[in-house]
Amino acid sequence: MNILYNRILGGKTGARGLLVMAIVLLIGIPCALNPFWVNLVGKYLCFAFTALGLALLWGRAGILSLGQGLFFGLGGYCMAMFLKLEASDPISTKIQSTPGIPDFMDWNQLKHLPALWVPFKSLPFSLFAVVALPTLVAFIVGLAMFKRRVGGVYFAIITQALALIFSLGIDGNQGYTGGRNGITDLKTMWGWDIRTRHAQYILYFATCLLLLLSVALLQWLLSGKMGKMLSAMREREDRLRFSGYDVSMFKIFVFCVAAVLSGIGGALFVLQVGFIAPSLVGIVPSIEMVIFVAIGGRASFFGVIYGALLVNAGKSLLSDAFPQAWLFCMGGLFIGVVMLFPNGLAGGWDWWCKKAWPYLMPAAKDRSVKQPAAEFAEVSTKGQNP
Amino acid sequence: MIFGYSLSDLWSIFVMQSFSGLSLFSVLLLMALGLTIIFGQMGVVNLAHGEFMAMGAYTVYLCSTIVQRHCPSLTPYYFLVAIVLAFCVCSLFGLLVEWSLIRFLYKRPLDSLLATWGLSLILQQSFRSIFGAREVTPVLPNWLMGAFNVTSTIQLPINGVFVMGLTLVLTLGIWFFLYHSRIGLNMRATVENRVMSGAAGINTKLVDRFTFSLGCGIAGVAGAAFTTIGSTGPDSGSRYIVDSFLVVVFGGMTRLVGTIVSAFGIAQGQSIAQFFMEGTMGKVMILLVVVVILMIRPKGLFASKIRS
Amino acid sequence: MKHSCQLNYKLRSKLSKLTAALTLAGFFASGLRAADFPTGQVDTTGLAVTDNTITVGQLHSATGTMAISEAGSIESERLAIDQINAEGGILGRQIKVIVEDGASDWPTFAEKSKELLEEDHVAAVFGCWTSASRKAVLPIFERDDGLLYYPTFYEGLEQSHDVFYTGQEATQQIIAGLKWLSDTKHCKTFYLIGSDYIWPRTSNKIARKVIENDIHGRVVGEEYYPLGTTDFGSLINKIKLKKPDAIYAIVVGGSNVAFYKQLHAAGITSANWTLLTISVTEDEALGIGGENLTGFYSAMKYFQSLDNPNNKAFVAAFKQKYGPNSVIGDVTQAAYEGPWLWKMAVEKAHSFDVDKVVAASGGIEFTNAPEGYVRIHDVNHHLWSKLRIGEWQDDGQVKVIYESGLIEPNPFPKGYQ
Amino acid sequence: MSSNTDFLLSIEDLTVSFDGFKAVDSLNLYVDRGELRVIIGPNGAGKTTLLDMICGKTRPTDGSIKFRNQELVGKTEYAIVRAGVGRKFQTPSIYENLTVFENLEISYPKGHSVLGCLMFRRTSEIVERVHQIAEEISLKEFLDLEGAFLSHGQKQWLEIGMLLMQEPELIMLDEPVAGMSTLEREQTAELIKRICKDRCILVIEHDMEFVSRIAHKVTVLHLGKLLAEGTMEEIRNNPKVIDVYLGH
Repeated sequence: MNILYNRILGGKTGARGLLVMAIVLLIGIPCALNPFWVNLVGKYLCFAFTALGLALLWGRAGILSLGQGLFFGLGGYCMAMFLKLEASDPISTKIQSTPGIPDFMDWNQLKHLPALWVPFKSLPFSLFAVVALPTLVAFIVGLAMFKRRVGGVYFAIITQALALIFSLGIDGNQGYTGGRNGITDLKTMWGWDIRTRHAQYILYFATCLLLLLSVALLQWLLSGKMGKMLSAMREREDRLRFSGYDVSMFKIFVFCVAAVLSGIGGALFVLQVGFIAPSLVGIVPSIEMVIFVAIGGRASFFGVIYGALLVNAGKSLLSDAFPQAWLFCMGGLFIGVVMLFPNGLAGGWDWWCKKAWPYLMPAAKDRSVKQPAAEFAEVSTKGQNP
Repeated sequence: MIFGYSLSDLWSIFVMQSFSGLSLFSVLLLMALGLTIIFGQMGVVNLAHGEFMAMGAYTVYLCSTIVQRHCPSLTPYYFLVAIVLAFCVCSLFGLLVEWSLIRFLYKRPLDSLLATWGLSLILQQSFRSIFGAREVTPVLPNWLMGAFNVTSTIQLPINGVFVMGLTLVLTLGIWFFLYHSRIGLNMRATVENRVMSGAAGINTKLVDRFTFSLGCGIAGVAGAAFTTIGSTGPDSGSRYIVDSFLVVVFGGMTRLVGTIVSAFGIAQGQSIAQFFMEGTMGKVMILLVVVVILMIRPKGLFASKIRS
Repeated sequence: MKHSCQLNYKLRSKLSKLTAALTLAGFFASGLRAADFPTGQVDTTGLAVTDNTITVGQLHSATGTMAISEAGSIESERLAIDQINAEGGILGRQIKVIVEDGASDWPTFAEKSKELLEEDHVAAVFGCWTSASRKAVLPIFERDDGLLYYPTFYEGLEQSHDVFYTGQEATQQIIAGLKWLSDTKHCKTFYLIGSDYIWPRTSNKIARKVIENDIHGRVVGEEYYPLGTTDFGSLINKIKLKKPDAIYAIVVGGSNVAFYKQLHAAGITSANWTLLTISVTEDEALGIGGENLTGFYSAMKYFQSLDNPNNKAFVAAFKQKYGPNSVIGDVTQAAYEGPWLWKMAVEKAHSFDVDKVVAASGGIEFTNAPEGYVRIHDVNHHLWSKLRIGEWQDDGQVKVIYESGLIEPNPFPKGYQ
Repeated sequence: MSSNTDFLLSIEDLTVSFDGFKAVDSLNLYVDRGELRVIIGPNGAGKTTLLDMICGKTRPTDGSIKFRNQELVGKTEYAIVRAGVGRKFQTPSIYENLTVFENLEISYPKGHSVLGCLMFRRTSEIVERVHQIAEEISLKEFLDLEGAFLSHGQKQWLEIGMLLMQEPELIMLDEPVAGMSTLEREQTAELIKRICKDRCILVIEHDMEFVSRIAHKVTVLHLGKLLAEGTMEEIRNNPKVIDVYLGH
């Protein structure tokens, strides 16, 4: 029981954070917002999965990937392929010259379903692929890069190039991938209409639960030796190597975990939004995912989720009111956070708990000293510097 | 006769194909030069590099507009002045950026990468607000248009030749500057050992600032030169950036010769691939090859082996 | 709030049913007064209709890469709406517009369209430009039963209960143009070039069928380049090697300028080559520069230089509102038709309800269209329209040198797929 | 290439060149079990490069390094460590964000794979060992202190302690007393002598007084080559060494 509390819920602060987040996501948002906004928040939460992975990868392990969109896309496309096949039954596609295949294949004169698509007729396989494919790709990329000690800026740029190749590759093979338009018009999953309001609520709650589960999982991962390992790795990679660790394997592991989280986020995105397109997996979305993390506080799991929510909500609201201002705002946020608040929201919260609150409320001092948001405090960015 | 084409046909295609490879090479090199200097000398990844190029291009556009409005008779000459002006504008702006932003982030390369991305977003939107979303092209002097007719079948576009010449001049200039001038010596010394250089009386902060602004200025010249090839829009910069980075990373990032060789390799590869394949797949192929090679040789083609 | 309004409408609807039924029949399409069309009657599905206003949405990219292309559509739709309002509105109601920015990003388009339909309950949406954005919003319009007027010429292969396509579908734009090339220019070999996405690819597929089956010519090359490509050196060399009678180009966006500049520099000019494009309107010509296009041909349903009274009035109104230097391309004109076609359908249906508007739309004629005359197809929601071939002049305008008869829209062309 | 020997560490014909510059040039070096060998030499003699090659950080151009008759050249760093070689860096290199206890614990040779790390449990055996080592390096009172708050000398000791956790047979120390006070130097000398008992130690040091206190045998490197080898006394009187050290 104690182990459960300490390792999975992350002790007092972790448990409290989880509880607050659960209340906000599961009760607060569905009660306070109308269905349209709940669906939007659901969409933001899909990006929060990627942000969570980046918090682990960048915040905790010090590896910045600018290509997480690749994994988001892999997960998303796996899911979308299944849904598209289900939506393309021979009856609803009878207008096509080859009924029973997705519409864009028909437009591209494909006469048969490509072999690559065939396994995606099965839901279990597709769900397996949502997890397995990002892992596999991350493993191969990680093996090639980390074993040769590619890191830092090189890694960031090469992952960015990978995201570009992936989106160009999808663009260039539209008979097989739907090209620039992406895979659209997804309707049902095993006969269950995902477009109804009812379904969207269910998907929203499923997303929230999965997200909370992922946070707990990450907390468990890092509660033991692994957490110290990553902290040590960020700080003195060489030392660790000369303590007999194969550091690259740890990096690969972390990269794979981040990739899986991204993939799951992508799959949930497809379920909630109903389509996927290369514009969601290229360079720009990949780097936008990094800003969620930077704003939320790169090392804090809760921080990055709130970061993803806030930035996306800001984008939706601001771009309505002042379409021109959004890019200025986004750019300013990037610069401001990096220059002034490297620990983002979480850093601010930490400062509030540790310094401002006890200062303002001397009476509360005794309590607050014991319970600063340790999950924020644990990692500072000073270790980032190579 | 081969495949129904006469030998002279094939010969002229070969010549023109080599020319287009070379011309792409100079374009890539021009894009990458400023970036190499900044990255190689300072270790700063400037993701706003593309926007500096766009800024150079817009400078030319502005000059062109002014000349058209006030003294159209100067049209044949203004372009050369505009290039110099583009250099000045961009390097001044680079100076400002270094002073206000980059100098705080020297020890955090990943953060400088993010901050410059933020800068690029702001610049993009500024271009859009100032010049409009529409792509613009300056009115070019007539001597830049058209082609040299070498033979009746071989035509070499003048703008391509111009860009090549500019690249050559610029590359030689930078080479001379880095390896045969006092400031260049200081710059190289700072790269080798910052602390020592500081101790030896080199103002390393000044060197950094100068390097950054030089790199930005070169980006501006590149942007100005590209107005002869394509148009300029607010998001032109983001189109250049990935190509430039691949060239620089592929070349090993630190050395001029590496960048030159890698630009040459990528340009020839892409140009040949696109001749024998369809455009998109040619591009994807060359990107894949570069990334695979980078995975085998992560430090690029020309990384120098140094004693750690 | 909205729900209570809806109840109110329903109540009123019952009360006024009898009187309305008696008075409606005798009305013409102009000078309608709102009082004669009780709100509860013209809206039975909870749309944003009041006694004085009707709200519609406008969904284009005001920012991002597509902003350049979509600006014209935004402007002309506004112009049409303003003109309609000045004439007294629709069913006596002034049109209010909610403008949303799709930001050149397909997911944003989906999000914003959802907002327009589910939050704002707009009666119609004028918007989208790229196929990708239309594909992204289409499921939402179908699910929420919205109404979209889509202005761009596009690849066809689509027909939705909830969308009207005011631009041409591919066969309308392609077949007549290629036949003209074959008949008057005697072109038999073609080189097909496109940006790499669905519209150029699908269009070229249709073009290939036309070339091979109808005019018995030959395609000597077919190539696609990623959007944003600025290096066409290799392509130009291949064209020179293959020496086609005609180049058929569907290059779009930023690549356009580089493509035509490089053609020009490489000596491929109208002096000894024939080039027909279906992707260059006056908007694009502005960026490309007239000198790089001179003598090449574009196939469109509309050019700014069309000589008819409707167009003269339209161009004058447009320039008065947006400045004397503004240019008007094909899509801009098609976007202008959207609000007018909607107005006519609503007035025919005496209702804003989407299903009734759709049902009333078939066969509607728009005789005041700048392009001359168009008619909504009885079944497939596209427009009957003509095709014109324009020859580019130095000043970035065209001389119209050919005009076809009215062409029936055929989004699912048999034999061309 | 080279034959098996009784030596714990035998280095033969070792050469490395950086862009033509030979930092270490056909070096032969044999170290016995239980020996404490000090390597000295002027700056640029190739001392640190030598250690780099033994522990796998730098790959030699030529030659062989055998540890317990096992070839080390070509092995990865972690494999060399697992074979029983430990190394301390010139500047103290500890994990400043972790406590002294965690610093030592992480160096314990268990749970080094990803899976092992996830399954790792802090057993009483480990706790006991950490306490024992902490005692050895006189940091027992500081177990819960974060590494960042230790003094420079304590950091050096901690790093030595981290090596000891691995129970290596060969320990390499790069300038272990640099920046230490006289008292700390004495303590360090005692520490090194103590831990030398059941293993062999390679030390690089400049401080001759310290060297003479600990060294069993001294090797002098100059321009990547072996200049002299012998007891401290022999080295002191070696004219070549005097020439190198005083000749400039």
